[in-house]
Amino acid sequence: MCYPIDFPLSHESGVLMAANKIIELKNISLVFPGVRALDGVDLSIEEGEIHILLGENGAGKSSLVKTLCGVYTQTGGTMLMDGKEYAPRNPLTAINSGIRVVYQEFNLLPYLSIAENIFFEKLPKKGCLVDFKKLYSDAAAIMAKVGLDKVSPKTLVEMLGVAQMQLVEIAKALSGHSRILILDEPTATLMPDEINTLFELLMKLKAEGVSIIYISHRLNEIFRIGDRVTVLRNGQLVATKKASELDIPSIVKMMVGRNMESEYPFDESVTPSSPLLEVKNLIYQGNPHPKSFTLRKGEILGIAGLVGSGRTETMRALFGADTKAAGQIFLNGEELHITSPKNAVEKGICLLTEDRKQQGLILEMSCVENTTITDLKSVSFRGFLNREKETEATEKQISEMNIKTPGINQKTLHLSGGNQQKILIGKWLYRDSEVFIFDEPTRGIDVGAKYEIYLLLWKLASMGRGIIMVSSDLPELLGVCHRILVFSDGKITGELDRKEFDPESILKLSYSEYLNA
Amino acid sequence: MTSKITENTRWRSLINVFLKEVGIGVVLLVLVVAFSLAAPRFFSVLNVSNIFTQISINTVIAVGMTFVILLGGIDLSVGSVLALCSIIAGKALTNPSLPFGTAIVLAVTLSIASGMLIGFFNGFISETWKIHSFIVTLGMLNIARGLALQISHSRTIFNFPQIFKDFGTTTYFEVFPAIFLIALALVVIGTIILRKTVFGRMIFAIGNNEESVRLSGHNVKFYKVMAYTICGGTVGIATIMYMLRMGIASPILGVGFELNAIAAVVIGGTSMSGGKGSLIGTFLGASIMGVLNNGLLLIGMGDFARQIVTGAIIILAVILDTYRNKLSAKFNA
Amino acid sequence: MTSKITENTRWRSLINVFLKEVGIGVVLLVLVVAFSLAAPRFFSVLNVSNIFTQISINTVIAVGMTFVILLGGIDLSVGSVLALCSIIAGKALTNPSLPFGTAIVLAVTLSIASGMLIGFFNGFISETWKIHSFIVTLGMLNIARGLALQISHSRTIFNFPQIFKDFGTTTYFEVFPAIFLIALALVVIGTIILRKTVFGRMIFAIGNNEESVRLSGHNVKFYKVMAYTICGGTVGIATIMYMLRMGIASPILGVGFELNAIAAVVIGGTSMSGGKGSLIGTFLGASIMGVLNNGLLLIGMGDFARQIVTGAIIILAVILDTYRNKLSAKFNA
Amino acid sequence: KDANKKNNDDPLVVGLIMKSLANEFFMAMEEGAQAYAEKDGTFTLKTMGMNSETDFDSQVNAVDSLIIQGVDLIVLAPADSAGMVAPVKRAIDAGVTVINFDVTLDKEALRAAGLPEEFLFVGPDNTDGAEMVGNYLGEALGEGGKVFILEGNPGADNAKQRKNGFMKAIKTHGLELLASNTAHWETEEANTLMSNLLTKHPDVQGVMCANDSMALGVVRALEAAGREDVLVVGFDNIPAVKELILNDKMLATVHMDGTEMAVLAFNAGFEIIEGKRENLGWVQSPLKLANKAFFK
Ligand SMILES: Nc1ncnc2c1ncn2[C@@H]1O[C@H](COP(=O)(O)OP(=O)(O)OP(=O)(O)O)[C@@H](O)[C@H]1O
Ligand SMILES: Nc1ncnc2c1ncn2[C@@H]1O[C@H](COP(=O)(O)OP(=O)(O)OP(=O)(O)O)[C@@H](O)[C@H]1O
Ligand SMILES: [Mg+2]
Ligand SMILES: [Mg+2]
Repeated sequence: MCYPIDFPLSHESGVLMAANKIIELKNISLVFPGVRALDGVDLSIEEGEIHILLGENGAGKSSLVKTLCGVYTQTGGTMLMDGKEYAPRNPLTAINSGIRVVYQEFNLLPYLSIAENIFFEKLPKKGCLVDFKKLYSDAAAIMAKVGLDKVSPKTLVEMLGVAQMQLVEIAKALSGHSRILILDEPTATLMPDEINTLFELLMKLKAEGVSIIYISHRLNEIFRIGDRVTVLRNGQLVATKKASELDIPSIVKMMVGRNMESEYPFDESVTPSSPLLEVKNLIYQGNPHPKSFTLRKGEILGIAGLVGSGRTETMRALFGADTKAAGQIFLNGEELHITSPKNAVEKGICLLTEDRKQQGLILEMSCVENTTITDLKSVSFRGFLNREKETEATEKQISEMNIKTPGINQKTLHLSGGNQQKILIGKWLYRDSEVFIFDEPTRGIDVGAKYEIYLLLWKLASMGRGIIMVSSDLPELLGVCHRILVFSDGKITGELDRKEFDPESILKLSYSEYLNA
Repeated sequence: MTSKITENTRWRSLINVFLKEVGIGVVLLVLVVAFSLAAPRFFSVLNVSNIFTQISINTVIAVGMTFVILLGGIDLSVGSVLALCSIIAGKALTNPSLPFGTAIVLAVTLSIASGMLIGFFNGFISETWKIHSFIVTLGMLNIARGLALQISHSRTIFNFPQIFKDFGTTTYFEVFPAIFLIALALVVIGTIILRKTVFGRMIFAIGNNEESVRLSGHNVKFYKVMAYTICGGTVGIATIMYMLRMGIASPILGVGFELNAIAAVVIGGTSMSGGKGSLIGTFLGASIMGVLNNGLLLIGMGDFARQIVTGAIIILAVILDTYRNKLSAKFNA
Repeated sequence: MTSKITENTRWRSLINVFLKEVGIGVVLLVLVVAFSLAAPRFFSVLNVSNIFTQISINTVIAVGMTFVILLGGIDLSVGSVLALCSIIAGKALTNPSLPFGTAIVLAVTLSIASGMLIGFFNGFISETWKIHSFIVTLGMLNIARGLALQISHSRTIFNFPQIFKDFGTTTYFEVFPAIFLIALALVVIGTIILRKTVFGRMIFAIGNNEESVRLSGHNVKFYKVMAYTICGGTVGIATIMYMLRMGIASPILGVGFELNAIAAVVIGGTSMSGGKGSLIGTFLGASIMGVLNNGLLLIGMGDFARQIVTGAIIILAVILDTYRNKLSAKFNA
Repeated sequence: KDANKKNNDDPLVVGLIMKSLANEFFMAMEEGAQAYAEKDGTFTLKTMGMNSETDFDSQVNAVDSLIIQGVDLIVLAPADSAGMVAPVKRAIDAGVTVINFDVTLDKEALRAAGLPEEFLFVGPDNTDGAEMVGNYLGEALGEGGKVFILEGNPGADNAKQRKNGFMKAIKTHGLELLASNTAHWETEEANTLMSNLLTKHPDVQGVMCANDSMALGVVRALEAAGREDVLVVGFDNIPAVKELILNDKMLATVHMDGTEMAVLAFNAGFEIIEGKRENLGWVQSPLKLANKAFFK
């Protein structure tokens, strides 16, 4: 049940070679205002290994990576590359030393083409002009490698969905020669198929002698590709071990420092009751296929689908986020006419967006301001804010959700990805709604926190709220939902009840429209 | 423990305020001390009162401009709008068929209302079609100026009621001119709005990440249009202050006021890309510009050199600001 | 299959270019047709040649401005810098101890070099201390103007070599003035740089997402400073064109040129927040402004009304642009 | 007020407030006045200009700052004839003698401020000057001659007066006014405007420019269009027009000597301070027609 889509890869290419250390980190520390992100970490990366970096949200994984590639400079400790001192001053030094990174957050250029994005580090030149012919053909080749073959290399990145953007990021990292490839949660938005393509690619690179540092919160991936595993906790090194010596429970224990019984909670006692939200023939601009579905009180409705299958778009249409949608929406039997997010929120529907950086948080503002923004009425009187109420509300939210932050006035920009995600969820929990739409709510969240979020979903369900959960993490959907809708190419192609849950049939439904075409 | 955190936070925030806003105040202080030493009459009651008068109008416009810049917008039309409002208010004020009192009330009302209306247009157009306010207000700059010239037949209006002009030259406690007190009041009211109200919070939030605010269920357009309307309203108030001070209304006044106001806002530490800033800063920024202009004149610097120095100081003040920011970041570490 | 995609893409990109750049051309066309009907002499060889002359200087400045705006920056100093460059070049050009040829070469070199130097300063300051270019160039606006006045003692420089002035009034094929051909050449060269070279792609990329360009290991500061330097350089060229056209150099010229240039760039579809735009658009934008100014006069509109209409059309053109964008998005959907 | 009173032995302090020094007319005046003060040696001179022609505020600030500096005499070329009355009143109330020169203060505004309508004015009559050069053009063209007027900044007093003068000349000589537009005192704008007007009215025979900077642009436009038959007159006599007049590119301009005017104003001021004169009346500074003969 836990790892239903495991396509084991042959491990023969992963035979450990003579341990030739490329990179050695010794006693690395990194201090930010009010935060000790790294605290005396030792790490060595061997040639041709896939080294998995694990840890809770805010454990310091991304910080470690950014130190390695010159974005941050460590406040203590030394780094060696090939036995020689390595002190990258900026990303360029790192790139020149053969380190390539797919960062956790996207760094794409929306108005440039995919091809230009991929080869952006070094555009091919003919004389003093860019050689566009070569650019496009080279790009097409790399795009095929990462499974991004349905789009033209000339497409502007702004037109792509999140998952496709992720693939472009990966393609970008593969564009030049690399000795060390670092991937910070590359699979957070990918579907099994794309993940398989990616893993095959990684194994190939590994066979070519490239070392890979791989960060993920999807623990099952460790055993598919990992050679060694390093676990961080609170900025400190817990241990580095061979993947073959580990199993999930022991990893989880290393990460969170305690045992966890089950990965997914499912409470049989909470049963969906009367219909809460009925969507009838919803269509929106750019998608002519009418969609109908019903969400009941106390139900967690999962939405599965491949990249760009229109899940996010549908949810946004429902929420009134984009240009007008048509169709009927009933809440508790009453027809709603949603024209804007304000409208939707007032009626009791909320949407947690998949892109926390652009659409979710106000990064430059504090935890308080981000938390209370959904319901400023409750913390104000006649338009005047009540700072104490705000503080109280935020502190409650932070302690309930176990958010790691030096204080409620910390800018959310300085929180780790996972903790940012928790603030984002927190802000919607702060304003109680009837329908919660969560788009990729566990993206970039560690196991412990994921579990907490599932519990939260269940708590909401038990209170009679309706929950829609869009996720690209199929095990998660199978684990926590009452029902799953499957999207394929902008249509709803299936609906499964919990007892019919079966990864294979969901995948089949996900692909159905693409296969017909 | 909570209380300890709170107290700690309070201290920190005090020191932060100091670094943030009083920081630019240090530049002001240095200028004041330097000029006091260099020009004996600089620090006289009369001159200080003069400076207060001279910064009042810019301060008021800059208050409105701060709202717009906090949103990441800009308003280039303020100078022309001032001219247009002055013509409208001037016509009301000198209307012979109205008793003085009525004429004054009408003039004030019309000036503020016209300012707000134009501000509303600026905001509405730029929000409805998602056009950068730079270009909308650039267009409005021309429209308002043309209208002012057309309506007034390019004639200066004067002959304001004596009581009106007298109030314009009233000084309280020998050093606080009436129009300066109006400016101060607006700074205070504006600060309260920005810091303590939901509206103010929205302005900051939108300046930081508009999309996120929209998706949090707020009517972003409303708040943005409101900010432009407020900016227009402050221009309407500034117009009355101008008329009080100068005793005239003219279609050619206010040229370049937009740049002065923007300079005051930015020297005051408000970020041009929005989301960060304060009105105290804006006030200090306007003061720096006023002190500079007055002081350099008093020490006898030539016009051209003064222009060069003013330009250099605008840049330098903002450069210094970046160091202050770094200091403040270090302190928070 | 690849070839099919490529061909398809080519068509699409052609239609896109049409929608994107020729789109604003439609506005231009409408204006031209309307004026041709309303003012009989509008479409005469002489008048077209006039318009070409009149848009040349704005076009060249706007070309440089496009580079800066594509980065999300702005350059308010261009008008003052034009004045300063003209004084420097004017002094060289009228230096009696130099032979004509040398004087002309020296003047051109000095003008462009000074422009580039100031542009470099603008970029360097704004990049080193991370200050918004609006404020840096606002400061520079004052500095350059003050310097120009100081150096020239506010005297107009004239008495340029006859050969220089003659070139300024040369017209090829009866309709293409020499300075217009210079402007066209700069538009073409600029377009090639922006579209085809690594440097150009960097400009776009930085305007899109500076941080990501930095993370890709590029020296963002270098490219940004270069863009400002280019902008300064085009101002240097525009200065020479101005001197060719007017036969004088003066410290008070160029007031408000920055707003005209920015208007041309924005009407031409370049986004004020950077990353999106084209020089063909900029050229069409400058043309619209020139045609408007010329045509409205020819149909006999008064000065003030002309100012109002110009302001309104700036806004309208950009509003229309948003519809074109929507159309283009629909087509691409 | 007593603080402003000086010992009788101290030399007088004179503040000269002009319009924008960016205008070369005022720059020349400033230099001339400084030279005069140095030679004269009986008074100290402080000169001030505005940032730009329309920057009326800075002139008000300048008056206020001179009051604070305790000058004895302020010589002022008002940027706005009505608006500057109030600061003038403030200065007078503070015991400073004020001489109005270059542009007259508005009579109605003077009266409203409780100052005499015939407050002393030192300077030329812009209207007369414009009429004089306009008449010269009218004589050259003969009755029915077709002309343009290029106006100065709308709203500026001297721009209005010069236009009025031109209009009088047009009436006197029965000229036909084809167009009257503003080019905001600027060369480039005048050039653009002129070439556009030429398209519209190719039959034009003469152009009256409210200042010489605009005349420069007009002459260039005529050169570019290859028109040698159009006569141009200007105002101010800036150095650049001498050659144009000598080469028949321009017909004439109005010569106004800024230094002379400033000196007249200083002396009138000293006389008033010494009690030899009342602050009333008009000290006319001469305007000369600058045609080819003038420069030879
Ligand atoms: N620029 C910064 N300024 C201040 N604090 C920072 C900054 N970057 C990271 N931190 C802090 O450093 C700690 C480690 O963050 P990091 O992003 O490395 O975590 P992570 O292990 O990648 O977590 P996640 O799985 O949530 O992405 C966090 O507590 C975070 O708040
Ligand atoms: N195969 C495809 N190739 C390129 N674009 C696609 C493809 N399928 C869908 N799209 C585009 O993707 C968008 C739908 O994405 P949406 O974000 O709604 O989907 P999603 O299921 O949430 O996927 P994601 O995992 O990307 O979030 C549409 O704009 C559609 O045009
Ligand atoms: Mg991370
Ligand atoms: Mg999605």
